[in-house]
Amino acid sequence: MKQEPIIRCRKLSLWYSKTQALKDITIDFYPNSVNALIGPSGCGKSTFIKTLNRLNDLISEVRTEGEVFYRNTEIRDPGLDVTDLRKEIGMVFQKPNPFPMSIYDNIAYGPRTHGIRNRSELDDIVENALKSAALWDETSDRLRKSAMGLSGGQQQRLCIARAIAVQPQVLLMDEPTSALDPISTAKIEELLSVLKEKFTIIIVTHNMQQAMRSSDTTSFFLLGELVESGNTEQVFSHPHDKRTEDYITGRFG
Amino acid sequence: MKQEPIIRCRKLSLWYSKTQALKDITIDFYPNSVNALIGPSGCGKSTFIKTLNRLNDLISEVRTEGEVFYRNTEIRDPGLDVTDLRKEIGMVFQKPNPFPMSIYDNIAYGPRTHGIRNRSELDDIVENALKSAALWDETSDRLRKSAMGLSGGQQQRLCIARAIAVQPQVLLMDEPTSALDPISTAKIEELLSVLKEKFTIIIVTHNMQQAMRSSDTTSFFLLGELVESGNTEQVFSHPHDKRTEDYITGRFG
Amino acid sequence: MNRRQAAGICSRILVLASATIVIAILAFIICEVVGRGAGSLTWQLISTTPSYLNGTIGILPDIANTIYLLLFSLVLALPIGVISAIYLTEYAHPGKIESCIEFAIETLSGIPSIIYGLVGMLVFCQLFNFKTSLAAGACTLAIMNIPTVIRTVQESLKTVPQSYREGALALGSGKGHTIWTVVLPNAIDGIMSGCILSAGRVTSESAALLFTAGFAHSLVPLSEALSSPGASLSVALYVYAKEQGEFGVAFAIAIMLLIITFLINLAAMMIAKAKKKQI
Amino acid sequence: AKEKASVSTDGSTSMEKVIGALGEAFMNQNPGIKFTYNPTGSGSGISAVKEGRCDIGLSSRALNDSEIAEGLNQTVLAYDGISIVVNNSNPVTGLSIEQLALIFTGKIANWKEVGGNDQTIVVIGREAGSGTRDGFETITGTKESCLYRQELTSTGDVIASISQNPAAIGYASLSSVKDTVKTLKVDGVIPSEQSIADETYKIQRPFIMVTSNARTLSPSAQAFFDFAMSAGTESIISNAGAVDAK
Amino acid sequence: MPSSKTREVSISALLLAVTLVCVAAVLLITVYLMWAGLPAISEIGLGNFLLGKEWASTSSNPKFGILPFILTSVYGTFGAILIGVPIGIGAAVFLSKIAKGPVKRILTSAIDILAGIPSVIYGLIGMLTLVPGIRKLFGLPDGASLLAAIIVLAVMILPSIIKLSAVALDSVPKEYEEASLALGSTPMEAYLHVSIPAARSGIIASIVLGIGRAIGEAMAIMMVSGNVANMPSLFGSVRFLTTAIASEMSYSSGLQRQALFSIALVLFAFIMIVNALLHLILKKGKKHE
Ligand SMILES: Nc1ncnc2c1ncn2[C@@H]1O[C@H](COP(=O)(O)OP(=O)(O)OP(=O)(O)O)[C@@H](O)[C@H]1O
Ligand SMILES: Nc1ncnc2c1ncn2[C@@H]1O[C@H](COP(=O)(O)OP(=O)(O)OP(=O)(O)O)[C@@H](O)[C@H]1O
Ligand SMILES: [Mg+2]
Ligand SMILES: [Mg+2]
Repeated sequence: MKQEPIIRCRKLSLWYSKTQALKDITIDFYPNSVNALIGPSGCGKSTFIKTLNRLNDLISEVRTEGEVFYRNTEIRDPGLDVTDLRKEIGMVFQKPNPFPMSIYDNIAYGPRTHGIRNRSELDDIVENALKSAALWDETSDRLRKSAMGLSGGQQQRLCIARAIAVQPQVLLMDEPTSALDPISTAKIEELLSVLKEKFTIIIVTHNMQQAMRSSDTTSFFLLGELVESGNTEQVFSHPHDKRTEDYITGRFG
Repeated sequence: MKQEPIIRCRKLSLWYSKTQALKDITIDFYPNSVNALIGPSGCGKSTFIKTLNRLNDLISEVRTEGEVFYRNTEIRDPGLDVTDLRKEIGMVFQKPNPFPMSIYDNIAYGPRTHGIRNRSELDDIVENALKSAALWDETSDRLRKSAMGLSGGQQQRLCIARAIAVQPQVLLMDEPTSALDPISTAKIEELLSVLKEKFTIIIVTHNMQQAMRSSDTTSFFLLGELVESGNTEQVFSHPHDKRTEDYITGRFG
Repeated sequence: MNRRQAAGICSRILVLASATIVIAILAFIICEVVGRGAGSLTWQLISTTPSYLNGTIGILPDIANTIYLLLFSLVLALPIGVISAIYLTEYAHPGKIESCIEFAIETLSGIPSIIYGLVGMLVFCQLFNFKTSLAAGACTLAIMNIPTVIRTVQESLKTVPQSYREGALALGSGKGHTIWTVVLPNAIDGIMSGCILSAGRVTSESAALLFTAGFAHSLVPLSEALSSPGASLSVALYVYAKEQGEFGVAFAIAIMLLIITFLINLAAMMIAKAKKKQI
Repeated sequence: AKEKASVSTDGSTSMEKVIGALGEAFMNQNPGIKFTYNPTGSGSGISAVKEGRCDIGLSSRALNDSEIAEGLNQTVLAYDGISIVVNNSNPVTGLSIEQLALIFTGKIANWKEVGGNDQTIVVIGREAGSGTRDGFETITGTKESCLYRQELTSTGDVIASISQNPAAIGYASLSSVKDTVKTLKVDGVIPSEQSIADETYKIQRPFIMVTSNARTLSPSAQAFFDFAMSAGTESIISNAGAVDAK
Repeated sequence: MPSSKTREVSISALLLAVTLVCVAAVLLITVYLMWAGLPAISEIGLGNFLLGKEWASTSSNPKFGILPFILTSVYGTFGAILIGVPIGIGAAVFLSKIAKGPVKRILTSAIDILAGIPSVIYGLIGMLTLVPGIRKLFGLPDGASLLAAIIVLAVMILPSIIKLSAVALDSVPKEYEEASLALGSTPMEAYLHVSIPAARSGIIASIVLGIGRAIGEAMAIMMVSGNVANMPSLFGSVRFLTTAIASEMSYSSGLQRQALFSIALVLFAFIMIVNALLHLILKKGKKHE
């Protein structure tokens, strides 16, 4: 493999109080790739990506073991400044969740939080982020209108733009299209291939076709275990594991 | 076609206040068959089957057009006694919804509502319904216990038994297995082939494999339209419509 | 330390201080009340009627009056409140009449008790000729409590899963039957918390009762209670503190009222817990 | 059901002790009669009699001419002394009626002018309509010219406020004054049963029973009326802190 | 037997009839207050009544101007809001977002108990501790004042502000906070910049409700405000609309009594305005969702 991994995960286990949700996950993610995580409901995909930006901290009684590195930073380090980490590792959620404010304020929220107050600087950031998320054309004339007035697909792209605006290195996406119609889904899948030029993308999806179409690597989770992980084409055409095969042929899930 | 259809639907359209959710649906259902309805989320499957037992009445601002006949009764007739209709056309929902009462009382609820008070008669009905739903062996010794203590799969079979207990002619099922584990799903799929000897079954499902495995006919809905409807084998092997093909091969949804 | 961290610490302190103030206020009130009243809270006080001849004070009649007021006002407010809640959540479609009713309920719950007292006096004491009596007080309190009952029962009706209703309707059960057999049994908690909250209001109310139920301290049997004037515990507290300067007695009553408030909250919490378990 | 014979009285809050004690004694003698007293205030007591809402009205001030013209009758039951009270820490022990008038109208504003500490005087009184206030202002000739710092609605409040404030002065019914505050001599006389009865203590007012000419009293109400006015009730009235008028 | 349809319709009509009791009650209250309150206003004259600066109801040349009461009520309410709202919102943020486990339970019960304490107790404690406290703290001859009333009112409206604001904050979708955190904000920044603005309408509703409570309170402030019909000043003795009614009602007669009902009518008008405001806010909030 050509480069250093940007995220390196070794024997990561996670418990919600007593139940174990992740079991000895070992996996690497490389820069400028789209990495799909698949698996049936409840297998721990969301749990896994939320450990990468420490959003699991919100839940009391979460305990982890193992090692997770972002470049040279141990993500699990209790002394780590999580706000810095989250600046580097952005996230887009399953349900589009724009803030109930204007489109402009949504995008500017992150930069403002990180101390950018200069008006023209913010204007630039907003414009660039919206352009990167392929939303500029649709919204440039209504930046001051509430983001709640956008369609679901637009809202989701807004959330992507919002995440981009703080210039992260990694973008986590938790089923970003599962609440969207086919056309919006296609638009976002298109976007992925553009975004990966700048970011590393880790995307959870229920839709096998989506994983096949748009990812470079695919990892299959089952009951908290990482069953199989590798090049997408290879995983779908020649799965090593019987359980992977059963899942991708729709025998369960 | 050997028999008279039991449900006959002609150019049925439906609006939620201003948005049209069903467009000119024309379809027949024949007795003693299992009929699968498939389609992506939001395409109107639930809306369609809820018009068949007038459960859409619960929502104000619903307006329908067209004709829907159950045998010789116009279902849309505002003067129709819906309680009679619903006695003939039972329904099972996506999430198991037993009442918070004993197993016995759950099953006896329908018959009691329709005036049966005699104790031994009720006992018989409960026993037969539970047997038909393949639940008798698991529950015969705990009929007086709360139904909420059953597992998800058992609860769903209880709901089937509860629907059967009023001796309907048609059974509507809205994604009855989507909240269940694979084993419970298999049990209920098994049940379908037994139940169709007595009832006409209309089942909504997200799971293409399920439709293939257990239905006689399949109808594909998209954005409120009935795109294609016919013999299950034929729909899956030689879909007439490009959109059907796209959907069943997982190109969207 | 940069500006962002400073702002973070400041807001944290402010929020924490606010919460502390709330606890401190309660602690202060409890200490004051208990400190000033504990000495006077004797069994004799609770179990006797006052005597002017002997110069002794007893609050037994006031306790009895409070219970009478509770009973009478609930008997009136409960059925009306529950029925209204059922109508509003289960039957009403958004329309002119409904928004009228909604507005009326909000208005009723916002009217200050002194106005209830005045109108209660005009309507119940004078127009209906109940005189100054527990009946007039109870009627006034009932109207005050109807919005509370409606709202709590409505809340509870809303938490009854829609799937129960759908399940029953899909079996061919009529709407009324569905509500009676499936919905209401699952809203018992709301009805009970409605009762409890009303009870809280009845025990703590004073302004509305002064003008309608008066403040006599004589012990009457249930059969005559409706037509007699009488002070509830809160009114007695007011009278003993203000008219007679008997602060010890007043604070002793205050201790009792605090205990009642505490018990009422405990009961409401237990009901909420039981409901949570059930779901 | 047959109603129990009853007497209802309604009115002055200052008369609570006197009338409560009389009522209790009356009921002890006549177990068949129910006595009720509704302490609503002199004004409401008077209008209650007028409107027939009670048998006997109670007032701690004499009826005025228009009320008598409306057909109401008054019978003096007892006299009540109005004590002038100050905080226990106040060194002043007595004032003259003139000094009182000057203090309550704001012309004397500091305690040192009447031999006390250098403190602004805080004048505390009762609300308009109160019988105690009416009595006090009438006797000191300060009607409508008093400048109060607080107008409280009950005797208890007045006493409590004065006990909390070293600079306060106020008035309250003799029967309600306890040792939480200090009673002043007025013109050198301390209020007592003796000094009220012989009228050497000037600030006093009548407790009256009001009846209506338009209605005759019911037998039970008449019985109470007679009982209250009988000679045997002297000790009851004086135990309640008032001075018998008979 | 009637068809199920007619049965359902008649049940619905029956229930509606009972529900209309609320509407009837509001109408009754309105009509009676007008009936009792209008005569005096017409006799005194609306201008003299509302704008008159002097209230001397029992003097031989009676004056019935209630401007002092109106202003006192307005200032008192405003002051209580000024003190109560920041503390209330702060405590609501703590309760809804930060407190967990036993701390949350204790705080919740504390708020419930504060809400349930009879107002007479607040008044009593205010009279015995707050009033002397103010006197000593500010070196005044007497502590019974508008300030004392404001503090008592602020404490009394705290529970309802906290409870309603906390409910509004609770119902802010968790996704907003998650999104904010995922962008690298601290939790506190998420609450201040996202949760509170998102819960705006609920919080404003709680404030308006607090205003209603404060305007309507009588028993507690009567004991701490000195109760003289002065034009309001922070350290002066003042009388509110409510206390004006409560203090004279029992001794009143004739025009004085009617005027007291007129004050009640004015108070009612204030409350109706506040209610209408609340109604609008809640309705707008619902539309926003
Ligand atoms: N806050 C929590 N507390 C306790 N258990 C949790 C919590 N969140 C998730 N779990 C459990 O952890 C397991 C993994 O959940 P997770 O949400 O990661 O699954 P998922 O793969 O994302 O599923 P889906 O596809 O439905 O989103 C599940 O069994 C779930 O019940
Ligand atoms: N009560 C309602 N009011 C307004 N629109 C509604 C209502 N219920 C459903 N709809 C809309 O009607 C359309 C069809 O919804 P329906 O629930 O029938 O879809 P579905 O095919 O059952 O989807 P799913 O697979 O997610 O259950 C959707 O666009 C939905 O948003
Ligand atoms: Mg997930
Ligand atoms: Mg559906």
